[in-house]
Amino acid sequence: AGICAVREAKFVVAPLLDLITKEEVDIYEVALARIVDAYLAELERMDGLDLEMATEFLLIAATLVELKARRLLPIHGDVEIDEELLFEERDLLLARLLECKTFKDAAAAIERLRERARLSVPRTAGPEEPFASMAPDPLDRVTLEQFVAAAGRAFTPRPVPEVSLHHVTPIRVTVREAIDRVLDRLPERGSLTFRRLTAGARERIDVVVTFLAVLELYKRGIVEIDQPTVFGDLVVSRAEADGPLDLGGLDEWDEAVLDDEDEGADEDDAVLAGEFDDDPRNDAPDEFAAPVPASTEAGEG
Amino acid sequence: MSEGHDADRTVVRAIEAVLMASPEPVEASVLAQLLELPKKEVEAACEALVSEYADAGRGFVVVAVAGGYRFQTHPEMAPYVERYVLDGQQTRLSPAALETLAIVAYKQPVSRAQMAAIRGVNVDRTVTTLLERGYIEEVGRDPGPGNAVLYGTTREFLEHLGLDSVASLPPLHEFVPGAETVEVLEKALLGRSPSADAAEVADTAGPDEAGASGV
Amino acid sequence: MSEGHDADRTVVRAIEAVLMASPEPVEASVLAQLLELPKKEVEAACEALVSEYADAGRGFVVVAVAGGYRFQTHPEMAPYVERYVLDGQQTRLSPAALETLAIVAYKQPVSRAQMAAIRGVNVDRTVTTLLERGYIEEVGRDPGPGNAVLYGTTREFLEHLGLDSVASLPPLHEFVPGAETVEVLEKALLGRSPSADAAEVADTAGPDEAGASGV
Repeated sequence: AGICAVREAKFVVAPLLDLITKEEVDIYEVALARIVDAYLAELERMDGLDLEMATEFLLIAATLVELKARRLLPIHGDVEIDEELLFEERDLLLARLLECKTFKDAAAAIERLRERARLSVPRTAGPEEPFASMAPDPLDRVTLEQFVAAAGRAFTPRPVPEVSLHHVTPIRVTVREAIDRVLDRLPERGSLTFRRLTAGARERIDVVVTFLAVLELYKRGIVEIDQPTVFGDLVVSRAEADGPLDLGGLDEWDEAVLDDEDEGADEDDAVLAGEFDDDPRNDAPDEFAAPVPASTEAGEG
Repeated sequence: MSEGHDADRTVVRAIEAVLMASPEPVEASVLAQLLELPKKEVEAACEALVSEYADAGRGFVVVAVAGGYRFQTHPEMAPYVERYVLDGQQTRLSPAALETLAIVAYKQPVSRAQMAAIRGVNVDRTVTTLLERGYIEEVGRDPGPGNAVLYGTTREFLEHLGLDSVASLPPLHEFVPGAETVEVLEKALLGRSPSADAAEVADTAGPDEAGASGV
Repeated sequence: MSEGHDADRTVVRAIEAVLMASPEPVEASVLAQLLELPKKEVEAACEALVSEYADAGRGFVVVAVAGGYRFQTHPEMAPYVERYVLDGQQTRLSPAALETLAIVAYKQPVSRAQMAAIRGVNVDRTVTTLLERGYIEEVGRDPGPGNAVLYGTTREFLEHLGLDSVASLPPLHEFVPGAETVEVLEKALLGRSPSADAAEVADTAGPDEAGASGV
């Protein structure tokens, strides 16, 4: 099981990371067959087919095929927008890889803490006599009501863990909410750096989505983006003619919503609710759960 | 010796005695109640004990763990203690379980679906393992539809890691991949940049993100 | 400092560490074996520790007891230790232990696998705790394959809760969705029972269910 576990961990985050970092693969140029070959080779090295690993295999393979296919599809309409979307798509995948890597490294840190803690053994002997027999029985502190309540908890049905279907579009931070937030923070006159806009972002994905929001607003002519110096801060300001805000097309843009009301979608509400509570626009009926565009065409709407 | 000094000594000795008699870490508030002293005062006395034993060159130390204080063996004595305590060798956690544990530790309260979203795979098996080990527990229900079970880390988790609280975990932003990794990944994923503008934007996105996630 | 002094310090520190880690008094011969030193030498070091702590004015002492050595609270600190122990804070039953105990109380006789199926996690550790406390005991063997040990509650358990018999436990139906739901749930859970003997659970679940609803 140990060997299996090591491989498994490598398999979860590393496949794409390794492929990219070790072989410097540009997934848009490498033959898809080569990627699949690499995975098949990995699968063959495993002693038996493990469901978790097989799932992971499918996930990564599907993501790669999706990206590759996108690249190969004929481009209709506005080329610029299409490329922007491609960029967004890649950025989301990048964000996901980085998040994986972050927790992989955090896990290593936790293991180091465990190793260090293992060097010490806590005192657990407890009180010696006569104190030991003075201790009241813990059950004496429990009332019959509390005991029956515990029984109630014990026999309450636990939800059977469902099979997760979120593999393909796992990131659920809504661009619309980010747009609202950007507009809230942006002064009527004057400008704000992107850095300031994302100050307080708790996670990388928040920054990515804020960036997408700024791009979307730019595309709609609502904001201007300027970068005074190379590699300098992006400066965001309101466009001169600030017309009525129309986010209609966004509904389509965010079409890749997982329509089941699952716990993943709830996450958004839970995580973001505090931030947007005072924002009436947050009550918009059409909440979307996934920012990943369903197709390249969707973004043009 | 002044009376004040004697009183101080008694406080220290009483704390030591209670820590010695307790099978688990003792909270400062419990000690404060026992000694009928302000919690702040007791905490200061405990912290003084922690530093006193850290430098005393004895076989044991006092540490702040899981919200309380306890005696434990000095890490330098590990070779001797290991030989004596046979069940000291804890079975290792699989890398998959460790990663899931890290997600729970940093993102609690968190649902299985949220963990799965980050790890990209089903986490049911690892969650079961972590529950069995007592590292995580149910901490509530998501108020939204589905009422997903939310998980958090346990007191035992803190004790196993020798941490006082979850807040003493190294901050997550320390693990956000460095610019180099981001660059390598970006390069590979972006391929040829969609347009010159976008490329420039991409260049600045990296540092911006790093700065923001440090907040 | 001479090398000899350092070696002496290490011996003292190692002894302290082992005494600190041990739940019971440690015999000098065991310490001697651990340290690979003559028993006489180790005994002398232990006796030195006994007198050192007797005069150190700390909250604890080292004593020779039951053929071994151990740390224990300083007699002068007895009032504090007594208050702490009487308070009983340190001997609280965990929610997990209480829930498992409730399962045994309402579904006895019941196997570990059945408890695990209901709680959704492995219960071995909790069962051990409950056995040690004398709240539950073995009451028989499952006649089916595997011959799993079946557990029931003890007289002591009833006394602590102030009950005459198990029959006086308040009926559960008021608090749970009903036996059928529980049965359906259990069946659903059996497939992913953390314990290996799921088959045994399947075999006994039926009759047990009937037994429980008769309570």
